[in-house]
Amino acid sequence: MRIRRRQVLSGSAAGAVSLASGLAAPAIAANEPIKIGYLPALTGPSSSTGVGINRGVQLAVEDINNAGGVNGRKLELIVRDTQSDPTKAVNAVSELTQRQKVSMIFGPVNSGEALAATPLIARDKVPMLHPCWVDELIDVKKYPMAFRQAPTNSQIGGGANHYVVDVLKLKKVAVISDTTGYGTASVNTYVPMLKAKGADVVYTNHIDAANPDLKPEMLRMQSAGAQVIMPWSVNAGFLSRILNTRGAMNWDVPVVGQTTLGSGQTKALLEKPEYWNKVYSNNFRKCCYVDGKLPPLTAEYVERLKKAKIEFADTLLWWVALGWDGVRLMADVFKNGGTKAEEIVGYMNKVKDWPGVYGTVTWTPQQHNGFPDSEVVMCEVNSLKDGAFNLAPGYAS
Amino acid sequence: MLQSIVSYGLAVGAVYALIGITYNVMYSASRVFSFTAGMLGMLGGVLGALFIQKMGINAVLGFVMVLACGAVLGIVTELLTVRPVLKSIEQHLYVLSTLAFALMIQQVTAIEWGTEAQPFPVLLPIGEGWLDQKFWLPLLACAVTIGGLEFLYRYTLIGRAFLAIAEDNYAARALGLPETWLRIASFALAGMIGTLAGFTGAQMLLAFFGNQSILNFYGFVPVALGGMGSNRGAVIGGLALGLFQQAANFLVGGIFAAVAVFAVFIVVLLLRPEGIAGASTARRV
Amino acid sequence: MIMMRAWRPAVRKTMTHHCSGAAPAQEDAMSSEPLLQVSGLSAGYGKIVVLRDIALSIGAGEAVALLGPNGAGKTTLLRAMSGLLPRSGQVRLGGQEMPNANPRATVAAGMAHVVEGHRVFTQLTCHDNLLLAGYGVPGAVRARQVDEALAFFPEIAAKRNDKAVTLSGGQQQMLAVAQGLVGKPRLLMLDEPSAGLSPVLVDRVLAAITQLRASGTAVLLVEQLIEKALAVVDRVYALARGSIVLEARADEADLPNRLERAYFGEGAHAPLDA
Amino acid sequence: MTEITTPIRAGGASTGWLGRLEGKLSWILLGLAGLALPLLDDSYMGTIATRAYIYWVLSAGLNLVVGYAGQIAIGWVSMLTLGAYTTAALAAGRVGPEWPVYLALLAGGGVGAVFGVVVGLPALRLRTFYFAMTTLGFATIATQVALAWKDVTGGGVGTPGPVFPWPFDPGWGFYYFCFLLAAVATWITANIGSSRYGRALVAIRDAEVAAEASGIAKPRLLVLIFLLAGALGGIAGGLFASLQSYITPDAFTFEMSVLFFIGILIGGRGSILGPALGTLILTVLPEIAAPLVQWSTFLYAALLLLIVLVIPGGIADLLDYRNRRPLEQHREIVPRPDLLPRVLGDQNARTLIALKGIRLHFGGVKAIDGLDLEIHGGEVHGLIGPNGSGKTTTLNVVSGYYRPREGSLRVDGSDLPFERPHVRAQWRIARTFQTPRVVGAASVLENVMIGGTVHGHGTFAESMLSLPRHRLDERVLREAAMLALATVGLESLASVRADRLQHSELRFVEIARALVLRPACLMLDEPAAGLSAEEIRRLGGLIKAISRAGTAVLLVEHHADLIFDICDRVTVLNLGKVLAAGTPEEIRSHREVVSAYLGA
Repeated sequence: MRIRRRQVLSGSAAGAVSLASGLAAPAIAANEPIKIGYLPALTGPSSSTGVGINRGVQLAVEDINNAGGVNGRKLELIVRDTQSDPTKAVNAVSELTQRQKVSMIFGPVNSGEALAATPLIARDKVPMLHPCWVDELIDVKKYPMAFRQAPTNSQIGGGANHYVVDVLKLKKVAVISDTTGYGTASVNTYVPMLKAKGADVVYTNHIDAANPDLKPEMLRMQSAGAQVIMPWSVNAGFLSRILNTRGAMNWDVPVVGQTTLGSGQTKALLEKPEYWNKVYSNNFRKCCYVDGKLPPLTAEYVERLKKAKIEFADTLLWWVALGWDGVRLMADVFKNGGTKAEEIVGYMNKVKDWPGVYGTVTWTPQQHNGFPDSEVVMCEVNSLKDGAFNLAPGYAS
Repeated sequence: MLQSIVSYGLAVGAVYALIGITYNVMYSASRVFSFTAGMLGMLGGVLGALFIQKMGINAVLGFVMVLACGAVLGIVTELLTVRPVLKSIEQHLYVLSTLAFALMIQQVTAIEWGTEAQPFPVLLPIGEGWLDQKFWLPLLACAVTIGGLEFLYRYTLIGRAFLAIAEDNYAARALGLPETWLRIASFALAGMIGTLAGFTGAQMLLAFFGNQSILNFYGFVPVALGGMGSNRGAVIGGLALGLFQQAANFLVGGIFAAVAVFAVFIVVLLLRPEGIAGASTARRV
Repeated sequence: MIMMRAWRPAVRKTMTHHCSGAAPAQEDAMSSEPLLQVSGLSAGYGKIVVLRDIALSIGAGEAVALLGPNGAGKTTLLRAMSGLLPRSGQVRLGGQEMPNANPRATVAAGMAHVVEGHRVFTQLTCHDNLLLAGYGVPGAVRARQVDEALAFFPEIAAKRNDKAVTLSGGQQQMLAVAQGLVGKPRLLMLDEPSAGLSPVLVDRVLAAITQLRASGTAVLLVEQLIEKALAVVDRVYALARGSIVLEARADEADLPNRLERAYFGEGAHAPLDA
Repeated sequence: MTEITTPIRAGGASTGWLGRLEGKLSWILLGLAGLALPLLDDSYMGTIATRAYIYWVLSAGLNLVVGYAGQIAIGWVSMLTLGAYTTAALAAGRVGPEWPVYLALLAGGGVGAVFGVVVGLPALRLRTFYFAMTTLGFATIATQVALAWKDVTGGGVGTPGPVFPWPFDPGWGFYYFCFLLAAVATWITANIGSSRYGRALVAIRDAEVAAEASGIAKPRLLVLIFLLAGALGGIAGGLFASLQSYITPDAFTFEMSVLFFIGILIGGRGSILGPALGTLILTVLPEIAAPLVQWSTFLYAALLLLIVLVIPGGIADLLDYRNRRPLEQHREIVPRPDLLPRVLGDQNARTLIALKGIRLHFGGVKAIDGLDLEIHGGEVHGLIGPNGSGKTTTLNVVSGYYRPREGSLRVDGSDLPFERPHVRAQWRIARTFQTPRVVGAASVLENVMIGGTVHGHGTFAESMLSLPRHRLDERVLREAAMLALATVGLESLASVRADRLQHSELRFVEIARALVLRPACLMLDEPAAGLSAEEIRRLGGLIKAISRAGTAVLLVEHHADLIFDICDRVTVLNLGKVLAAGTPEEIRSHREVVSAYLGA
């Protein structure tokens, strides 16, 4: 996967189209491309999510431009790879907002970079669309121009907690995470939520993901009487060690948690395929199979992806869908609202039930978290097919 | 729980010990501590997974190829980062030259292999639970290495030549021993031992580019504890470190185990900067 | 100042005289180039030039002592000749040019250098120490040559399987000399073999030189104990201030006085008073 | 007198003036560029420049540790971490009440200073690789603690960085704040670098033993430097936290540490301008070379390797065209002993150094076995004997490198403590070394000035801020050093890098360095080795003149003719004992001495 930074998308077909419309002589300003600042982490230690999302983003931009762009204007994606490094993200923000004068910013994907970039983007008064889940990123007062198309960590945790407590009906829970910002934040948020739901959190810890042996942790969980393990991490190595240790201990306990539990990388690291049984990860209703079938809009999208020969072996459907939705959502905003900051925000504040492949989005002036609780679900990870999973047992179809 | 501490502690300790021996073998021949020790350990896992898992090469052949790559890297280390620095006045710059080389290799690995940990194939599907190969393979490798080194040093002329240049480089040169050649050979040997450590430990540590910095540090602790140049010290220090780390993992858990190891390392260094077998510096003027 | 100036050429004259006297005699005897021929050799450490334009020669089977006060450059000269220290100038052994700064090739060509301070490998056995000295020798011959070297020192032979660290200083020195013999050198260079030894042991070590000479090996001996050295060698060179200041036969009657003058300088008071 | 002083001072001043102009010119240009940058109204450039200034605040301090003191502190990013979290946590009120932001920044500097010393302490005892590992280990601990100590640091979620109020509010205000602090950091580190403290650091790096003999106490000096470097690192951390707007542990990468390090090395060791440029370039470069961004770590590492192997001198060396001008080929050292009274001052009180019953063993070997020796002011005392007879060992006992098992060492009747070599300079005991120990990378003048370190009165803080006492110290010392150089006949080489000198000239540089101390006692260890006959003659004249000016000279020498020419007394050692003592004539005719020399 090689992506040049500041890659400007201009397919030959798109070029021809704009040339043709140029001959039709509309106003020059109206013909300028709309700039979207894009801050994925395409390299560096936690880049697999970014790489997945990027496939959806690139395809969406290509499709929109091929179809003539937005109101005759092409989308121009200004890509700055943050390399999973917050300092790079900070540098990139000032380039995108000040020098490139982008209309909108999509990203960053990773929490460390998103936390650092958001206040700066807000200061420069550029509207932004978040694919990142960290709760702190959305704050209508502090960041009135920031919107989220994805669930928050609270929603993600709420979904998992709901499944553990209400569906599986297990009360004694072990909650662990790695030591990253994402992991620690998750545990800190979810444990009180679990307790509020009446669960008994018998064990909680942050574990260095580089620690090769998780047996001590697992034994402590076991002796604390845990009936279910909820690991919060995006580190496939860490998660697979939990599953491997569970298997080696013959401990028949369900594992419920973050989506990476179901990633191909986690699967590849399992010592035995059956260690993937009784593992339930977060997912999103629109990206899950019900009775072996995806929802119609999603099925159509998967066909489009297959035609474009997008790889699924190492990524997940919802990652690609998230990127795809983000670009299409922004394109709709430009088309219907405009490209000035006030126009964008004004329009976004009124978006209602926008139909995405990844999820339905609704924003109000008071609420910039747009993802509905009802679409946060759990899935059976061992049912992975084409980057998507079966809904976990217990969810009504 | 005790069983887990012991089996796991010894296995990971054996990997640390082997990396410690890697440091020592290079140090004996050149008086250089090389940051490439951890790199070799990391590559042992990555190359093993690449050859056997990805390219589907036969396990035995793959293993030999990994060791060969280690030897080549050892030789390159000597030629590129050690020899030019030893010639210059500021010899301590080897710290930077070897670090730079190790970082370069690490970055290439991160880009070409990826930054995610990847699985290492099960080579010998015998034994379950505590008898799993991931526990005994590093110990076996450690035993074979220390036995092999003992054999080399005791029963072969070239081994005794290694000991000779380690003890008195000047006298060895005066006797006509091929010092340069022996230094290259020792770096090649260290390369093989380092990759052996990574290869046999990769079931536990996975094929992961980030293992480099971990092994660099945890492999050096046994050297600092056992006294530089002492392979037996490194083995004892490595196994002790593995057990200590594992015990700390159980008792305090999480990231505090790492902090505990660092704290012990620094305290021991401050109290006994020369290691246990160290001698005080003689006249300076 | 005048006397100082006068003094230096005077030494050179002595030297020239002896060289021109001795060299033809040797040529007559051997009718070819001597075993070792050093000419125009200069060497030093970094910027410090220790040796300037050294010339000397040693015949086959001849024992020669290299004398001189501290700091004159004797050890430096041996190092430069054996390649442990880079040099400029020529060193020829048996008509063949010795490579610069390559001790391994020098040893292989038949020039062995036993360095100062009985530096044997203390963690190895005596036997292993000697085997290492024969590193360049084919394996089949090596064991035999080690035995032959041990034959010179029965007390070492008796301890051949002990670690060298258990040896006394004198025994370590014998072991070091024996190391020099393993490769059957044509020229053996010994750097202060007597240092730190008791008189009895000094005699034992130096006696080996007589034996060697008898067996046809040439010896270059650096020694502080001049009288003992003179007893076992044919000829002496004296080195002072980085140059050869004297060359003489060992049995010359006036030698001690000449050496004294060569070391201290005859015009010692001259420089400031002038 | 005036005739003598004028050329000497002119020579010293002209190089200094030229050098200062060159240095200042670059700084003025850099400063103007920095001040004018906001005119471009490109806040992207502003962000990058602000980042470069912040990194430089840290690197300016680290430069003293790495470039001057030669300590390989690889993990200095830990100071950035500490400062960032301290400032952020205090300003956000995570510990106690909310602190005013500027006060919180100061606290960040304070925490950095404390931990700078804690991390630096091992450098006093550990060799290079161990120290490098220790700093790396500490950097890891700092990150681990930041992750674990959630109440203060926010753990992995992090914490918002401080926002500085007007006039240094985010944007160009903050830009100017960082610019100002970078300028201050540059100014104080440059002051230190060019002070006796900076010279002492370089001396410790390249000639530790000579530094000690000149009265430089390594532990104290290094602690001060680590304190300063830690404080600057901590302040840089506070600024960094503000620039980042939000800090998480993953912002403090090892790659950053490597970047600081390369910036300094690429700039050149012992320079301020070079590392400043290096840091600037390395911060800006990745922004320009965008397609290579994925390979940046690789390129940094390759650059590091290249610098170490190919251009160890860095940019500073490339800019230093003055030292590439060829030197005159046939130089002659013409000492001017007539200047000695001015160099040495009034030496009416003739010092007497007395060693009594000194015994010293190395393992089982008796190196000195009951030695009595008296060295008188105004005399040259020769010490001769075969190798291993204990001559240099005797020197080292007086210099404080060895503690004898028995015996006493008195200077004018009061006990001189054994060991503690760095106090010798306070007793005005100076020495030279068998192989000259000079700082090759420093100028001849600076080398000589090292010898006068103990005559300075200004404190570290005064030097840092270039207060009057510091400037007076510098002027006096510079003049004294020029005078000493003129005395040994090397004033024309004052501004030349010492490693370009010939061996014989280095011997005289060492003597000049010793003279700057105005020694009551001067010990010379084989000063004639490697000199030509003519040079030895001149050396003899100089040594004799030094003694006649009142200094006690102890001369260890193999050149017998020199000994017999200039010594007033000669002591002959053999096997650690006095074999004979007397006038040169007595010794010259002493049979035992002759035979000891001849080994009969």
